[in-house]
Amino acid sequence: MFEEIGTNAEGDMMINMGPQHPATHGVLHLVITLNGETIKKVDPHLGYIHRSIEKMCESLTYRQFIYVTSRMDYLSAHINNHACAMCVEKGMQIEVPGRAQYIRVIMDELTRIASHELWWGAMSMDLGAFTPFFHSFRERETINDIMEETCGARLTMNYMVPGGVMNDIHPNFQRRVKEFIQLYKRKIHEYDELITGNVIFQNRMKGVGVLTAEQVISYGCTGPVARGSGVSCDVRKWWPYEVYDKVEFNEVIETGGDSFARYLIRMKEMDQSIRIIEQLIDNIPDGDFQAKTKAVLKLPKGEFYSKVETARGELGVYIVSEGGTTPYRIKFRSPGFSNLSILHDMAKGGKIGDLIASMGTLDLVIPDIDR
Amino acid sequence: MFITKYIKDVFGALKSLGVGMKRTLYYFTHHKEIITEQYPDNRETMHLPERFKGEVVMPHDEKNEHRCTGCTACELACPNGTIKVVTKFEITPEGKKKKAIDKLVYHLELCTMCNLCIVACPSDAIKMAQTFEHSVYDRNELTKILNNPGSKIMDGVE
Amino acid sequence: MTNEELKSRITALNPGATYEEGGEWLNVVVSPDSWASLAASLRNEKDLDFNYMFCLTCVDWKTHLTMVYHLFSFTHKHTIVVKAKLDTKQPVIGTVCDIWRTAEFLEREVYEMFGVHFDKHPDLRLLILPDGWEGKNPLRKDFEDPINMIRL
Amino acid sequence: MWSFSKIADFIHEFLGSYLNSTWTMIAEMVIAGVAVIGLFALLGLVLVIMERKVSAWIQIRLGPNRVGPKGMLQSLADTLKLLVKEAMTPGGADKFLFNLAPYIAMIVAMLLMAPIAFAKDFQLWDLNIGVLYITAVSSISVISILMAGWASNNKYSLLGAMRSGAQIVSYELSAGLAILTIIIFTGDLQVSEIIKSQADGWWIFKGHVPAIVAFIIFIIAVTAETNRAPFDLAEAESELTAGFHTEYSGMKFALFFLAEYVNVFIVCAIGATLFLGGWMPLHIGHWTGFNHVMDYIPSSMWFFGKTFFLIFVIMWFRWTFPRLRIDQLLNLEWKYLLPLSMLNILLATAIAILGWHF
Repeated sequence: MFEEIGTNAEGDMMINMGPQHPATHGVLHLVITLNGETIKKVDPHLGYIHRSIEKMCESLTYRQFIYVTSRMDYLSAHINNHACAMCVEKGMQIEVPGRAQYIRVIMDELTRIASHELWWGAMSMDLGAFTPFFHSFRERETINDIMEETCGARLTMNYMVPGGVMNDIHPNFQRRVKEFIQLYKRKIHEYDELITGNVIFQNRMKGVGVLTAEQVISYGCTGPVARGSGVSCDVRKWWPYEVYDKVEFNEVIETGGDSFARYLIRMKEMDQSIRIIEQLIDNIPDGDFQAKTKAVLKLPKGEFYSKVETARGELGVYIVSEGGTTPYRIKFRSPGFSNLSILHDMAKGGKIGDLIASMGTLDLVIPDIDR
Repeated sequence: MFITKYIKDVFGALKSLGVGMKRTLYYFTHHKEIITEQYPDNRETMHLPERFKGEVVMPHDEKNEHRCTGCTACELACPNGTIKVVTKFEITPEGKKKKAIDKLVYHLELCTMCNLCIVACPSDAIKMAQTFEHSVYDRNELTKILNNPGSKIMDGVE
Repeated sequence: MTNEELKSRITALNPGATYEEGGEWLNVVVSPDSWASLAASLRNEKDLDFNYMFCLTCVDWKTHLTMVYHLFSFTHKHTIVVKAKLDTKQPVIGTVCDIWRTAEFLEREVYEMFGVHFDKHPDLRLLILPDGWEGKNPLRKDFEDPINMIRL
Repeated sequence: MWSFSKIADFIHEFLGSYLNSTWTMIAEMVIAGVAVIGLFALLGLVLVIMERKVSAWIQIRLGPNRVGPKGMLQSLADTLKLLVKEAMTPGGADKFLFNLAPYIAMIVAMLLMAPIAFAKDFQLWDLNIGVLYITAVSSISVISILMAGWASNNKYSLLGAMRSGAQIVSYELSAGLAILTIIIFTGDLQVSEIIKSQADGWWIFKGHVPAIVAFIIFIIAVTAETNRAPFDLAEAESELTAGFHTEYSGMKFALFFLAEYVNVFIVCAIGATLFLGGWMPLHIGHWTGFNHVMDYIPSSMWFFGKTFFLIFVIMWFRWTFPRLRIDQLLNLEWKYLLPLSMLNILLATAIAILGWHF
C-alpha cells in the first residue's frame, strides 16, 4: 500500500503526518518533505473517510438524500442540509414559507457559532493550549442542547426538508436562544483573555501562512480563508438566500492574509451571527413551517446549482436531473476541499509549528473533504 | 526608540500572559463553574427532550393493539433499508381478507435517526423513543421486531 | 456582462461554441481540444476576467462524458458554465490547473472518479482512492462493487 | 517539635551503637538510597494527581474522582497499569541505547536530589559546591532525551530530541545566570550557607529588583529546561505526536514520565532554596512576635510549601499558555532572557559591592 517513505533523492526527510495524528483532526494524511524543521513540500493523501456520498445520493430520492449530507461537514450539518433543500426547492419551484425561512436562518447561524466554537477550541489545542477546548465546549453544549430540543439530535439533525423544516420550533426555543445569547455575551471576552491577546499566540499566528488575494481566488478558497486575505466572498451577501437580505450584518474582512487574520475573522463572525439571531429571534412570523409538497418529489429535467455559506466557506450543490425521483448526478462543491489544496503554498518554507498553526486556521473537516 | 520599544514589548507580553493566568486562576478557585456531567451516575436526573431521536418504537395500548396498517410508507421513506414490513392476510369477522402486518423488522444498526419514517407514517403507528444506550454484545440483538407478539391493529385505523 | 454580451464575446473567441438553453447561467458547450485555449482567454481577457472557478466536475451520460466548469468573475460579477463532451472510451481534455490552481485537485478527483485524462496536468495521481485503484472509476454509471455498494 | 534532623540523629546513634563507623556509613547510605527511591515514587504519585486536579479545575472539569477518596489513588492505579503493560522495543531501534535512556533520565533526577535541604539539618550531602553541582548535573538530562530520540528509529522522536537539545542547552545559560545572581549576594556555593544567609529575610525580598528579575527568569528557564508547556517542544503533542518518547511504552515510558515530574520538583526545590529561603520560615524585620509564630511551623513544612507553590505556578503555566515555536523559543532565550539576565547580573554585582541589599 504505502511506499517506503524515508528520504527523497535530495536527502530531505519525508515524514508521514497522519492519518492518525493529533493535529490533523481526523484522518488527513500529509506527506511532508522536511529540510531540518523547514517544510519543503506538503502532499495531502485523502480518502481515509471517503464514502462516495455523491454516488450514494444517486440512488436516494430527493427527500432521502438530504440526511447523508449531514455526514459531510458534520460541524455545519444544518447548513449542508439547507443547501440541498434549497437546490431541490429551486428545481421544484417551491415557495418556502416565511416562518421556515426564519427558522432556517436562525439554525444556520447557531450552527455557525457552534462550529466556530469547536474550531476555536481545537485550534488552541493544536497550538498547545488545552484549556480553551473545554471552555469553548461549555458554550457549544448550550447550542447543542437547543438543537436537541428542537431537532431531536445534537450533531446530525436532518431538520431541513424540501419546502421548509421538519418540525415546528420547540416552545422553549426562543427563550433558550436568548439565554444562549446572554451566556455568549458574558463569556466571549474570556476567549480574548485566554488566547487572542496572548503574546505567545500572537507570535505563533502573525505572519504565518500568508496568502495573497490572487492566490486565494485562484485556489477557489472561500469563507474565512478567503476573507482573511481581503476577498469579499460571503455568499450571504453576494447571493442572499432566505432572509439574509432582510437582516443587517457585516461581512467580516481582514486584509492581513495571515493566520491571525483568519483567526480574527472567525471570532468576529460569531459576533455577527449573534447579531443576526438577535434580529430574527423575536420576529419569527406565524404560519406554516413547511410548504405543502407532493409525497414524491420529481425534479424536472435540467441542472440546478445552489450555494450557501457554511462555517467553512461556500458549499455548492450541483444536481443534474433526468426528471426522475432520484438525482442523475450530484456534485458537492465542498469548501474544505478547495481550502485544503492551498495548504502546500501556505506551509512551504515554514516550520512544522507553522504548518500546524496554518492548518488550524483552515478549519479542515476531513469528511467534508473526502465526501 | 529601540530600548523603550524593547521594554514596552516585554511588559506588554508579561501583561497579556498575566491576563490569561488570572482567568485560569479564576476557574481554578471557582469550583461552581465546573460543568462535568457524571454520566452514568446522573441517569435519574438526566433529562432528554421529548423530540430526541433515539430509536424507532411502535407504541401499543393496554389491549396490545397498535396502529400500523402495513402500508410500507416507512419502508419506502427509509434511506438505508432499516425497516422491513412483512405483511400477512387476516380474515376479518365478516369473512373478508385483510392485509395486516406480520412483523415490522427494524434494524437499529442501520438506522441514522433521520426521522423520515415517522414523518411518512400516515397513521402515526411509529414514533421515536428517547433511549440512547443501545450497546449490546451481539449484533443480532440490534435487529428488532417492533410489533409485540400477538398484537393486532387498533379498531378504526385504516 | 449580460448573457447576450457574453455569448457574442465567447463566439468571437471560439467560433465552434454552441449554447444550451435552460439553467440559471449561460451554458457554453465547447469541443475538448479548444477548451484549454478558451480557458486561458476567459481568465486573461480584461473584460471577461473569470478568476474564480467554483465548481469543476464531470457527468457520465453513458454515451459520453461531459466536463462541467462553473466560472465566476469577482470583478465583473458574471457567471458562465462551460461544458465539453468527451468520449467514454478515451476521455482526454486539456488541463486548466495552470489557469485556476484549484483545478489541480479537482482534476485529480475527476481523473480517479471518471477516468478523464487531463493533458499536461503536472501531477495526475490518485487523490482520494487508494493506490492501485486505476482503471475502475467509481462515479461512472457502469461501476459495480458488489461488496461495498448496497442496493436498496 | 517533630523534625527530620532528630530522626536522622536517632538513626545515626542507633546504627553507631551496633556497627563500627564504616559500616554505619554504608548502612546510612543504603537507607538514604532507599529513602530517595521511596521519595521518588511518592513524588511521582503526588505530582501526577496534583497535575491532573489542577488541570481539571482550570478546565472546569472534576478530574479523577473514582479511585479512592476524591480520586486520590488514581495515580496509583495508573502506575499499576503502566507496570503490567508490555514494554515494546521498535524494530530497527538501537536496543541498548533505547533501553538505557529512561534510566539515565532517572539517575540524573536522583543525583540532583543529593544537595537539597528538605528541612533544617536534613540534607543528604551538603557539599561545598552545591549549586555548581546542581547546574552541572542537571545538564546531563539532555543526553537521555537525545539518546531516546535517536535510538527510537522514529523521525518524530528524532525531531523532538533535536529540539530539546537546542532548548535545554540554551536555557541552561539563563538558569545558570539567574542562580549566579543569588551566589553574588551570598558569596557562597554551599546550599546550607545560602539558606543560612536568608535567616533574616528571603533573597527575593532582600535582593531588590535583581532578585525579582532573576526569580522570573529562573522560573521561565527551568520550565523550559524541564520540557514543560509552554516550552514542551520536545514532546509537542500536536506537532510531533509525543516527541522523544513516542516509541516508549509501559514502564520505560513511566520512567520518563516520573523523571519529568521529579525534575519539576527538583527545580522548584532549588528555586525555593535560592530565592524563597528553603526551609527558613518567613521572618519580617523586627516583628519578633510574628517571627516566633512562624518558627513554630516545622521547617519541612516551609520547604515543601514553597516548593509546591512553585510547582503549582509551573502547572498553572502549562494549562494556560499555548506552545511556542522552536525559533521563537530560541529567540526568547537569546534575544530577551540572556541580555536581561546579563544586565541583571551587572546590577546585582553593583548592589552587592555597594552593600545595598539588606
